[in-house]
Amino acid sequence: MAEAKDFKFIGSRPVRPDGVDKVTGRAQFGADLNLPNMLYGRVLRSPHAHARIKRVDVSAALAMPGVYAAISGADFPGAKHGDIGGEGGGDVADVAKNVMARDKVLYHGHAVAAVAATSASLAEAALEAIEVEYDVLTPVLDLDAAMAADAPLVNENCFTKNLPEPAEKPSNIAAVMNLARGDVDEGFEQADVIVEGEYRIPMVHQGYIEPHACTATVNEAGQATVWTCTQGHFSLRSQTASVLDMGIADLKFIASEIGGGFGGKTVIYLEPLAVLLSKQSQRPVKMVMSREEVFRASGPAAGTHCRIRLGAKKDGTITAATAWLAYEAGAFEGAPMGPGAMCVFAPYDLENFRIEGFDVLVNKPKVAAYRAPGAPQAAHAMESALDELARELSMDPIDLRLVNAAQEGTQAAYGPKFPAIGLKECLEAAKVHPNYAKPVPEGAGRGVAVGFWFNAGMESSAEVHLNEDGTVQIIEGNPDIGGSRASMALMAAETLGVPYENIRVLVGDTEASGFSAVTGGSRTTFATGMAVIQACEDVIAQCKARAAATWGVDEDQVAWEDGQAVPVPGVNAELKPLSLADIMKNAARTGGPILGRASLNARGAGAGFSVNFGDLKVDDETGKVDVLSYTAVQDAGKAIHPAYVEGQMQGGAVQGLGWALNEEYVFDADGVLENPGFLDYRIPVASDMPMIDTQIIEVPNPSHPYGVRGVGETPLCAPLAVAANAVRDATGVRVTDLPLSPPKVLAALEGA
Amino acid sequence: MSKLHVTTSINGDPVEFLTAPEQTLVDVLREQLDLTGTKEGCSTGDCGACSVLVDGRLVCACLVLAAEAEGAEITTIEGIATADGLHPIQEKFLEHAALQCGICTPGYIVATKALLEKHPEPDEETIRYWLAGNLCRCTGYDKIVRAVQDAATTLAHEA
Amino acid sequence: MARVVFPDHLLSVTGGVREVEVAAANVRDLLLALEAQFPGSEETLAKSAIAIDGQIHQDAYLEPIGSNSEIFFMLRLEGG
Amino acid sequence: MGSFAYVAPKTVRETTEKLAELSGAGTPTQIMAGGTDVLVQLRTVNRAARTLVDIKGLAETNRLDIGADETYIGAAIPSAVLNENNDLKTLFPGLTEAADLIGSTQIQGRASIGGNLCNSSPAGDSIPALIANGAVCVIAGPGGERELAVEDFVTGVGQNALAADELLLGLKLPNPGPRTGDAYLRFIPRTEMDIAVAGCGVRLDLDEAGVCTSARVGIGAVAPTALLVPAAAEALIGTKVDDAALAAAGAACSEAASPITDKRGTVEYRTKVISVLCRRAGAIARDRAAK
Repeated sequence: MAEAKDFKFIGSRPVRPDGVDKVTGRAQFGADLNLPNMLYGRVLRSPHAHARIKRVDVSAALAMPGVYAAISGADFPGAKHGDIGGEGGGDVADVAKNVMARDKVLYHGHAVAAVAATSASLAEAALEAIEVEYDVLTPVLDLDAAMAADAPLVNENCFTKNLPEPAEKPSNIAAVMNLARGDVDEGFEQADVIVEGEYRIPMVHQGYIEPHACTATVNEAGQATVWTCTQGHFSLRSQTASVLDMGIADLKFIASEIGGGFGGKTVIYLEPLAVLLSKQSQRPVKMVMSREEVFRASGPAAGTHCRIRLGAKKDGTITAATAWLAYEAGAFEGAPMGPGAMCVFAPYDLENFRIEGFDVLVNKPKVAAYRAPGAPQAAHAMESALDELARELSMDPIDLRLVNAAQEGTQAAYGPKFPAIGLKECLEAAKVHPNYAKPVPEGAGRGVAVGFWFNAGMESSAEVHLNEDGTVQIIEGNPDIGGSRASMALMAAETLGVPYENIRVLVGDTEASGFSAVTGGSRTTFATGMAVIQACEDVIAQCKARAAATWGVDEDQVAWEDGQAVPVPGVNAELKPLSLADIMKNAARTGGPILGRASLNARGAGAGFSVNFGDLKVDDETGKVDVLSYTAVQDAGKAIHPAYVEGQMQGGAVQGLGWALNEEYVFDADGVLENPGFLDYRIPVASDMPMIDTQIIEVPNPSHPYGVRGVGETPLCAPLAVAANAVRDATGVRVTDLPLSPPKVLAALEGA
Repeated sequence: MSKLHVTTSINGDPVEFLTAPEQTLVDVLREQLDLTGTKEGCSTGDCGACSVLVDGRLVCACLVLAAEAEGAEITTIEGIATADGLHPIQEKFLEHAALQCGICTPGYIVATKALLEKHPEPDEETIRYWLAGNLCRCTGYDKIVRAVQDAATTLAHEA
Repeated sequence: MARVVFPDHLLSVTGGVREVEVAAANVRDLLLALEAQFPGSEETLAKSAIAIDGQIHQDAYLEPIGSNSEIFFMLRLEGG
Repeated sequence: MGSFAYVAPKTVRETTEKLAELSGAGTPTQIMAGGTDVLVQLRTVNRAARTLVDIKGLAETNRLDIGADETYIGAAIPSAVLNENNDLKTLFPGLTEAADLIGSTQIQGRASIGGNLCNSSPAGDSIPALIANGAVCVIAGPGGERELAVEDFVTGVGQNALAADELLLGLKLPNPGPRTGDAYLRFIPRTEMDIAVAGCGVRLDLDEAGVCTSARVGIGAVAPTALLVPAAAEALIGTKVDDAALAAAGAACSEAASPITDKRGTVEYRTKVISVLCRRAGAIARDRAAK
């Protein structure tokens, strides 16, 4: 248990060890690699949202001058079933068919063929020479329509999983899920007040500024090296190996710096194509998605249709709660309805509840994770309903949540009892926060909401090498999206007791570092940090042994304090303490280089709670919503580098506000995305936002040496409902659907 | 398709290159001159990751034809730091953790340099509207604005 | 005897049984015991996440189980 | 597929001759100034090869001339440059505001009013403001120059009155009187970076008693082209431009609008918001005139 001792390095705000390269333009991102003899790859994408492929002929393209490779679905090994491994989500066959269509195209933009040529323009021209014959089918685009019994089928062999009786008829509902406890009807009987709400959210995108990009080169022995911008090069390597039926040893994945991912870069899109094109041409192949391709054909977040019903006593105690949560999966099953169903009531101590989740196929891109996948949509519904409940009971929204808040020992809605968690502390802190005391400005409204995510553990490896002068090199396998190299160096400095400036951190490729799961699931600082700490402890053990050898004493007579080996009290006091530098000076004679290592499957990831509130103003003549102020309170367990914890809270808040106010996929009747660009897919710009005030709460996670909880995903969960509740407070009208776009808000105001 | 010969200056060094008429400046910088510090997020002038200075004027390199660089003075992120170290703007972005993934940072630093040359002590609104063309998805903009304010104060003292 | 609870979506492998009591020293023994009681269940249960007295484990195998532990099988979690 | 070419003539004569030669040979041609519309379209909706004729090198397209009663603005001057000219901003606050709204700082470093007008998008921000200010287009062709009122310049979505061998040199605007005010407002969902859902430019003159003696109202993004709305002007003339008059002018704008529903806005929404913008822009123009 991390006693609340004051730390020497942890909690400080040093400059990140990789910072200089990022502010000078030297840092290499996915598209920054140019190799001699390199070809440029381009993908031919389906012009139909739903069609059978009758024939694909790339021969004319291959015959064009400057074109050295051309592939289609036929060039891929037969896709076999089984879990894809890593976090790609879903079945190998599905991921393989999403990387390149085989018998059917299932969304507009679905990859059908690809070429590699000596220039991008030649490759573009070659795409036009590829002949494809389609048998166009009716697309299924609307979530509710897709769930209807007679809906056209996205996949004729999709039978709903987890039904009490095996399904006889194929359906677009790929899976259902139920969680229940107690007697809901009884609970509603006892309720003094009942509120209900129905909420719809369209498909949105993570919006990372760097398009997917990779370069692959395959040598004559069939060994491939792939540079790619990814959240997890190990996971992408195993996915590529499955899809191409290659041995993992023949695939070396090098993670470039990554220009944002938020869950969307945990899945393969271009990598297998680049490897095949390079194998066919025996030349390096670089593939970079255009922004339009990123919107049409990467992994957006699921659109949803949710219904919530809550019953409560006059004192606010919730006696019954039901949730009906339908999630778009896109072209292949795998919508995050499971996590969504497990999160919807998780922050609350409920006796009687029933949750139904639906994973529904539609002819849209296959969804991928987006920061606490499934939770923001569910939280928007629940926290909006809670806001209405607070109004019915004329209770302060924070007080209503305090009455029902989960705490240590609460039986979570998703099953187990909670260990130590910080929701109540966050609610109490928000209640007394100076911004909460400030009056709501004229014409504005205030919204409050709670966010929750489980946070993941999973596998990590780390090595800590001592250089000859006692400085420290960390090697670990997690791409650094949000400053994690700095956190690793801080945890190593704290454990070893040596200055942060003496520590360098390398994100090793798949040949240089041990296996590590993705940078995602808010796990990196928690799990990889734990491996770095254990590797440092391994180094300390070896240093103590070296000191014992140097002093001629037993190892247990040596202690480690403030970065030095010191004799334990009672042992010969004049022995001079030995620093890392001293020990390394003598290392050759006492046993050679010193290298600590650790690999683990991190246990005990601590749940992350947040409470957000914000004041938003509505122009009642145009329906436009402006954010005046925003405050995020979140439990980080222990903030290793507070600036980057604040950064996660601020970035998540603004992504959430963008999701709430302006972001949506607009499809036409044929399933073609109408706004595949940053002009009309409107993410917040600098002038849209106020400063985002943050307060970090620290309820230590007992399972981490320094009390760390993941912080990366919880920030996205609350803002959607904060915006919806603030607009309700400002206008007196509840707009249940997102985004709260000016036309929708104005129509609601005029309808009221 | 005959290429055009362009003579220009990049970060103070004379540079010559051949370009196709429709090729953009960002394309030539990144794919021919290996100046990959200028990033490409959208190629339609909506994200600002490819911000450069052309004759001191802040522009998107994806919306400038490489041919238009003829006789111009181009400044890219690679030209901001000098032999005696990082520019104060670069230092403040690091100090304030005003970047997380860093893909937007080169564009932000060039845009901030242009801002502070025109508005030495900008208020928050001026900073946010000037930088509205630089999209960032990780930070939520808060620490970027604070880093720019701090850089302005530092530069004002040095001036 | 530890109390073991199955969520709805796993009832198909336990023949509709929602809760059982099982004596097991660790997860490995638990899965073997459940396989004996519900033939064919091991493959699915081994892939599920499992919470032991509040701690969620993705790939549990050797984790100890107390005499009155509370065990919940759960959906495998992913992150973004 | 033909191939791309890029030419940067130095004089008007050289340009019109080149345009005539290219159009005579049937070579697809596109004039560009800042290129912030041209290059985006080149990458997305219209990738066909063509000869790009860059007119940024001509004196006439870069000349900014504030005369006694008339101002000439070169077609290729970037809006950032216009907004650094304080005299221009004092004379035409509405027009320079419109220019300042076109895209980001980076876009304004290149984008010109002439380019915005020649792109002839229904939602072009400068066009309603140019119409309100009674701008006149100065067009050069092989046969010499001609002039055309800006409200007649745009003829359809993405179409204008330029012949294949003509180019827009610049715009002439009558200078404001002592008690003239102009303003431009647009509606966008964010605070920056969007294409106008609706836009309205108002210019009016007041007499000493604050009564409106003349007015011009231009609206954008609510019809295939930006429109001059005489009825809105009449609703202001003879009044003190009070709320009632502004409301009538707003209603006239809604009446004149024939918007579409697209990913940026619905018919109902645009019809409502154009009247709000007219009211608000009219009030700003009135206050500027009264100053």
